[in-house]
Amino acid sequence: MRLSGMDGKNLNRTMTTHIFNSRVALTLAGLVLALGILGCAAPPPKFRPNLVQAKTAGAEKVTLASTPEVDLPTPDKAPVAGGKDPNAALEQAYGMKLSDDAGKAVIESVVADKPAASAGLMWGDVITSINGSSISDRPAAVKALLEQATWGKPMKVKVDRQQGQQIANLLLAVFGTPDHPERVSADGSPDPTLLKSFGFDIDKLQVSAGRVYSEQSGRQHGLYRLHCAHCHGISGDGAGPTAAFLNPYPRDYRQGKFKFKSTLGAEKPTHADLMRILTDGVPGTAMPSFRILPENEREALVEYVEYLSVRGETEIKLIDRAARGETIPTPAELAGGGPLVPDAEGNVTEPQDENNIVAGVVYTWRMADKKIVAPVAPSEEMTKWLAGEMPKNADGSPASADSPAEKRRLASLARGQAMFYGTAANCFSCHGDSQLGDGQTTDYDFWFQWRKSLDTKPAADRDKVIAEFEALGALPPRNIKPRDLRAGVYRGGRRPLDIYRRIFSGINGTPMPAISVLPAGAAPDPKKGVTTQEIWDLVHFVKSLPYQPLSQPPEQLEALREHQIQ
Amino acid sequence: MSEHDPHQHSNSGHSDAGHSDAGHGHVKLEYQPALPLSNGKTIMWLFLSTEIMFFAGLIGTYIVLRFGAVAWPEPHTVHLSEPIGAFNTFVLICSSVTVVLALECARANKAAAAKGWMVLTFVLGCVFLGVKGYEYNAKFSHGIYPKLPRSQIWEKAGIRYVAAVRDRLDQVITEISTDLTVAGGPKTAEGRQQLALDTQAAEVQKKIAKFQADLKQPSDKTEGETAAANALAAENKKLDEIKAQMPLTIARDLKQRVRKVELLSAQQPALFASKNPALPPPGQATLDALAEEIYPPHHSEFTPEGDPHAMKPNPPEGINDRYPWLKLPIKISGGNMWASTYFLLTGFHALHVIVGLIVFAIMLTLTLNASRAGMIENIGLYWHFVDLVWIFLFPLLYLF
Amino acid sequence: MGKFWSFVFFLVPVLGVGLFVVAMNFHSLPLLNHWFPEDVSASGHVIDQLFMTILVLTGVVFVATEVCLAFFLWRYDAKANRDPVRYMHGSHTLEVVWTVLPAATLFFIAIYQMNAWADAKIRQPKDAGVIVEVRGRQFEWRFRYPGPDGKFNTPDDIHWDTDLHVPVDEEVLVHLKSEDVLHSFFLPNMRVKQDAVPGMMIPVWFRPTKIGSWDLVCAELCGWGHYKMRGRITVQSRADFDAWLVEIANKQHATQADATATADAAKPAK
Amino acid sequence: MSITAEGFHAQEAVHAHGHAGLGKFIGTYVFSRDHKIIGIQFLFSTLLWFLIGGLLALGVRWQLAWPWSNDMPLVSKMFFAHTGGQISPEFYTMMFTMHATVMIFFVIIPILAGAFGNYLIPLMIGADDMAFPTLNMLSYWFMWPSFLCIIASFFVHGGAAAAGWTSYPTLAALQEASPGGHMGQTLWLLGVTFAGVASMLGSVNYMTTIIQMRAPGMTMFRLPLTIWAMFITAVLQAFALPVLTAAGFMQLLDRSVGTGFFLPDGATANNAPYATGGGQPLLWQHLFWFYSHPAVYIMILPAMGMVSDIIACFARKPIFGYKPMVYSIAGIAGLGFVVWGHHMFISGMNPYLGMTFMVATIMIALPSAIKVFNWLGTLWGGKIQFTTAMLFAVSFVSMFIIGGLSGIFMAATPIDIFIHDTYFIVAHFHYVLFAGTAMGVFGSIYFWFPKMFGRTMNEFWGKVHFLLTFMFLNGVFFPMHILGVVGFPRRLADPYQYETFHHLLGMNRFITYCAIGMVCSQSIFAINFIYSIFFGPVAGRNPWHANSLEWCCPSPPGHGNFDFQPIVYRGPYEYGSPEVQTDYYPQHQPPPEGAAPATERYMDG
Repeated sequence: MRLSGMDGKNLNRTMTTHIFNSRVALTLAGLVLALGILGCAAPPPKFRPNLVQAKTAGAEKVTLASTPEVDLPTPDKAPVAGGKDPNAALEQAYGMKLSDDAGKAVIESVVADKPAASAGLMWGDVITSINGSSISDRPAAVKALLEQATWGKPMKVKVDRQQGQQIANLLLAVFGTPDHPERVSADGSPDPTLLKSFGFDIDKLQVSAGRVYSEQSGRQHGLYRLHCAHCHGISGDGAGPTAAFLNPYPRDYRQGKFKFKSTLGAEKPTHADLMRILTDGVPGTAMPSFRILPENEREALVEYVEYLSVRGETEIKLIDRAARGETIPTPAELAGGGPLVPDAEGNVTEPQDENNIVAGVVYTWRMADKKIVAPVAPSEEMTKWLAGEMPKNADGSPASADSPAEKRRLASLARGQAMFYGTAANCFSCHGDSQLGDGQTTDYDFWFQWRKSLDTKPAADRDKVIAEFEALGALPPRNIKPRDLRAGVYRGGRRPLDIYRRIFSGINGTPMPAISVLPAGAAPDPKKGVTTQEIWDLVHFVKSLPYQPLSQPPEQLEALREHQIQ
Repeated sequence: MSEHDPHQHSNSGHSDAGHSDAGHGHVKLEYQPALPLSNGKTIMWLFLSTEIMFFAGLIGTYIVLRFGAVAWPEPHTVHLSEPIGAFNTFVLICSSVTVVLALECARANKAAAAKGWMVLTFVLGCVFLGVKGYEYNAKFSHGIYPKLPRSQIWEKAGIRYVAAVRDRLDQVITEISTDLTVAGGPKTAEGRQQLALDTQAAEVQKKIAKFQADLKQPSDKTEGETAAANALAAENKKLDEIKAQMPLTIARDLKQRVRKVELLSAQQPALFASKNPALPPPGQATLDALAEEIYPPHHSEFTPEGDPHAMKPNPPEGINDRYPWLKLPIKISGGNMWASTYFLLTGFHALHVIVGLIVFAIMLTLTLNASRAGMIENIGLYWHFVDLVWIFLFPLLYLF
Repeated sequence: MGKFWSFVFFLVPVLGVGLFVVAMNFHSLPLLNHWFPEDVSASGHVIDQLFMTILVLTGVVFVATEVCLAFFLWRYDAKANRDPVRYMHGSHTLEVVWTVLPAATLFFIAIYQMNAWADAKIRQPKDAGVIVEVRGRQFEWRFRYPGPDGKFNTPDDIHWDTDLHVPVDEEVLVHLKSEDVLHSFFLPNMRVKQDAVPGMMIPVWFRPTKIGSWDLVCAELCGWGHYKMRGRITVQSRADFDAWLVEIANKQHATQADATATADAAKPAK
Repeated sequence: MSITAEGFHAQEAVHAHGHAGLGKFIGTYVFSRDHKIIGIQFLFSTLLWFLIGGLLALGVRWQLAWPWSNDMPLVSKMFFAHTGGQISPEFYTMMFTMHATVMIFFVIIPILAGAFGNYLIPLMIGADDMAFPTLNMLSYWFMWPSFLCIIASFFVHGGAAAAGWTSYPTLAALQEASPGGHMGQTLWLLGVTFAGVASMLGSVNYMTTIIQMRAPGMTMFRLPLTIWAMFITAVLQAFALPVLTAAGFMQLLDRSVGTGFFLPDGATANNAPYATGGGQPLLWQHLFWFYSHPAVYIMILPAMGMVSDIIACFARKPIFGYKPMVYSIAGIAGLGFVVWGHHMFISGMNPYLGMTFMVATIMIALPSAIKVFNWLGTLWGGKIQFTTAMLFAVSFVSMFIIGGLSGIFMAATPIDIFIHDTYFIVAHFHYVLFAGTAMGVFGSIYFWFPKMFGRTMNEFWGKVHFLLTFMFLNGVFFPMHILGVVGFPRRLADPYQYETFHHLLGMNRFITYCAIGMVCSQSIFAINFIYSIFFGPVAGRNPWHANSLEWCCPSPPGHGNFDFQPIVYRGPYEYGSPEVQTDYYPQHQPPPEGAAPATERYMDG
């Protein structure tokens, strides 16, 4: 220890040095930590607002009322009805009833065409003031309405109408939450009977919903969160955390519009259609094939997607009504109209009351099986062409262009092409006269129709509206690009049947229209429409495009590269 | 031990460069250097060796990509001129010589002469950059540069290439027509040019109408008639000249022609006849042939059957040469990779030249006597390195 | 404390070897199936055997060096060791021995494996029973069989995804491609793995020997949905395979709706 | 040579600076050009990043133990409330990408070369500072843009880089291909480039210093192995890193300008065709691994050197085979340049190249083996003192054996077909980098702490820290070998969806428990470290009775390091020499009067 003798003397100085050293280091440390904390304290990523607050993914933006004030007309003289319950008198005088909900004066019901209804009061409104004096509970309201009223003169009634909350409560009363897809009874216990009466399989919904875990037996729960929620969002709004990065955006089930299905036009898809999408995926999108999931899990997921779609569509309809100032149904009305379990022939009764929104939506789903597009059978030869079988000579060599069989094939292609450019089908105006999908590039999907209406506005206004929509949870709008028919990727499936259906009934929610088909027996008129048999020629033409030499350059490059690798 | 006296432990001159900040009064330490170099020169050599690896990475990339490519353009296809490149090489070599002369003068303590040589080096460096800039401009004006989201350069004339040409033409037409309808006159040079030409053409046409009217009227003098006829002919010629300058017209023509090609490309005579009865039947016309008619290729195409590296050069002419402002997509086999590597290599080399010039500029503010010889030597080493890199780049990019 | 620390370091080889022995004996609990997945290919056993060879070689070195280390710590603990320090700077002989011996072993290991590598990646089989194009894309596997004409990129190609079907006991030749980013075609049970690179076609081959269905894994990071890119390989008898091929070809070329379809579409959609 | 206490003016100078206003303060301590302060700045920065990297790793482990659970601590509530607390898969991808990036570029490389390289090189070779102090300062401050880029990347649109630390194109080179592939990936590239510039500035400076500024008598073969390792590391950095920088620039251009170096023709990204290319995705891998394989040695060689010094010191015995140790370091570095292809056996590279790379790779095990045998030789016949530093150093050897041997599996091409990109490789490189380097670094901190801060760390809690870390790290990383043998792939957010790997959940939970334990036990270190800076027992100049030059300076050394001119008479490992009474024999201590002239003792071997 010869060297350490001096350390004591220098200790104070060295300590100063290293304390400063460490102070410097600690300052740096603090800086990094501060940045880190700043990062942690930064506001979390935008919450997607509850659909109840604003409908953004649809075609418009709506605002819901919160505290309107109305002029309530009074009858000329006091009501005669009496008794212990003042509701009889209220009903007679105003056509409404009050309930005592948590001490507040809540309107329990309104009768159509009576003063309350014509003044715009609605079920669920909480009366907060009458003629300027504030109302705290039901007796106060009754007193003001029946005892202090000046008969014949209208009175100013202010109500607290949290429509957003009302709608949320309504949904809860029918659908539960997406995590717990069953109605919660008054006593808090789950009550699956209502959803069952609409034909939902509660068991399937339950394995799909909620958090991810496996039972001891290996049964997987939370299937939807495991496989779907990253893109399609917890409530099926098509805006999961990953959605913004996908091209195209994932489907928003709440709109009830599905693209690739077997049914006509705007009809709902069948259960089998959704199964097919889930099993095969959607080529050319981020939707992968879930073929290797067990069939029961896929079934459960499809059932759950139907549930989310019905729930979402109901929500949108309720919001529409509220925004238009119409009466929101009561829970009982909303849940009415059932049961909608198909009978032996697959028929369900159509609900008549327009307040039975859920039943109305479910009905469209249950009827989808009746609206399937079944194409006319193509000729035997056409079937072969569509399957890629070329006309052959007897010895198996490809038939020459002037052989009758090949001539017929070429003629079919020519007919298809003529339709492609023709006025009835008018395919080329979008898909481009070179079939590269570049005929138009400025149109929008249905859920960005709000964006389309901004096209004519000055850029600054446009940006402001877009920002508003995005703040409400809408994804940044994108143009919809027509399919590049030479790429050989078919989102709705590559079966001739699929392409036929796309042409025949269009693609729901997109600018792709249904072809105009001539009525049976009508005289051929290429300007007015095509016959169903001719659609097959068009299918034949579309299916042949990826294999034309013109479509091939990338493949040739690839061939060269392969050559190099070897 | 008197560590206050820095002269007692003479610093042996080896660590001076890095220790200009010494002077806290601590012990001046003695060292046992392994190399007979100053620290500054040692670190410069080490730095240059890392630079060698940097350029080795870049040049290696070039070699790998070039010889792995299916096709590679000829130099003049991409407007590369060997004489200009050679001239630049010469300029850079000269600047290496002048920097050595500056060092010699500084060592001999001839500060003025050293500065003279240094100025010359600086000027030569600037000339090199100027020529480089001229060359870059030539590329840009022909549409050769990397571009997001999609390159301007197409590898092959195919239906997608023609679609891109058409898209660009549509875009030009939209741009110009919007521009012409904007209140307050055209905003772009093309728009103004178009408007000026339109005005001129209108005036000329007025004159023509007047002359034609003159010609129709009975006249006394045959001389006058001849003069009017001559004037009409002159004005007609002028009008033709103006029309020849009208880019919009050309763009529209092109568009129509491209559309014809599109229809032909459908390879369906039946449709062709139904939609365009006025046009002759397509016969053997292929898309490529028509695309070439619209836009003569800069070289012959490779074919899957043939040797991809064997290419016959064609004269580099086309619509983009005549009307560069149209900025049409161009078609060069291997052109994308060529542009990527060319701008990468020459760009990083030019960055090094710029750094060298900055250092030279700083040196020019100093008196370049013997005490600065070390500095001049170090920057000279760097400059030789930059020169050496160019000596590799020139043949790689221009000659092979 | 020296004894304690030597014991701690002695535990390393004991527990290490122990874990491997327990895992290797894959019929036993608690590490049931914590070893190579079942080998169902003709050449997978080569890789397994190579692995075992190297495991034994390295295991011996591992145990020897770790035990030496623990022993030295125990023996030469300053508190217990009364012997003087061996003041020495090394031994030329020892250095030569422990350079040459490992060098020879390592070189042997390297040469020993060349053949297996060549079989796996270089000697492409000439008698492939089925050729299938496998394309990776974000985030699924897409397959293409050449169809009746035996050529790719014709209208009769048979497209399929996710579940690769191949016949048993025949060489399967995969043309591996990628549409967008890097993927990796990993069949744990066939001991096959190959990256799929965009812009390249890479041949991969294997010969399944057992009928059944196994995982097809993407083993190269391909983006956020990498974990989603699951596939299966289904090995069938030749007859089943052919029947399956016909079945999906028919499905793919379907022009008629399924039996459930009832609506008459011939009437205009009004 | 006399040693005087008075007149060590450096101390006074520094002391004075401390009171001369903020400007002076910043000049002296923040933008300091003193290698020691820069070293300590590096140390603190890297330890902080170590914490961040560790937390990211815990996030990854949490997902693997409880996939898609709703209650990942902190993260669930803060970022994923709108998905019911379930993290998104791209977040998982970002976590492992950033874990690797932070650990490699901001922890291991800067703590070895930046912190210990800076602190030890001038002290151990007898210099008053680096050859270029300003350059040295810049090399630290160039880390800051890099730090900021990486921090910022978490908060930009799309989040941080999510293409793995290898940043393979086309995933990384295409903006559309991954969520983090927007701004985050660009920031990542910028960050790595800045870190590269910092390393390059450091490495040429280290080389110049070591070549030119050794004390009289300090021949190359009298350098401590730490310095040899730092020197070779600097060489590796100087020659390998520029290639990565070049490649990084190219990827940056691909992303932002539209070049196509790594983008092939005719592919798509996110269902849209992307800019036409003609480039080669594999080229990036070649360029990347040309740097990143040597980088593996950059990440272990300095630790090897430091561990050698610690082992010799606490075995009280000369290092066994000094020259073979030096040659093997050089051998590892030399071979390190020609083995990068073993990362690419199944990448689609020409399979014949695979054979060549396999031979080179397998041969690189040889110098590593020589080092292990020499460490064992050093322990043999010594008088081993079980200090905390020694325990960490010995555990380095013990763990490096595992990491080295498992490397042979990967080097064997046919086996690599199966275990490539599985947890076997994860186990392998964590054994080398965590169980190896990080343990070596902990040992070095315990060993050189007295020199850095003038006080010693608490030995008891140091040993508790060691024991817990050692147990838990083996609990974390050893079972990963078994996972790898099953084929369990890396980088999967949810591997259990595969039938083959479904049953591995239990073992992964075990690993995660151990990982949590491991991270928690580091708090013992953190408390010990910070407490000891202020309140640890005061250490003398040479608390460990070690030989090399740094131990003859005051603790901590003042500006200028040496209060006398050191002259070196012998190598650094003369422990137990019969020439002197003590069991150590410092390098600068003149031989006793009449002793035989110093002979070169390291020629054998």
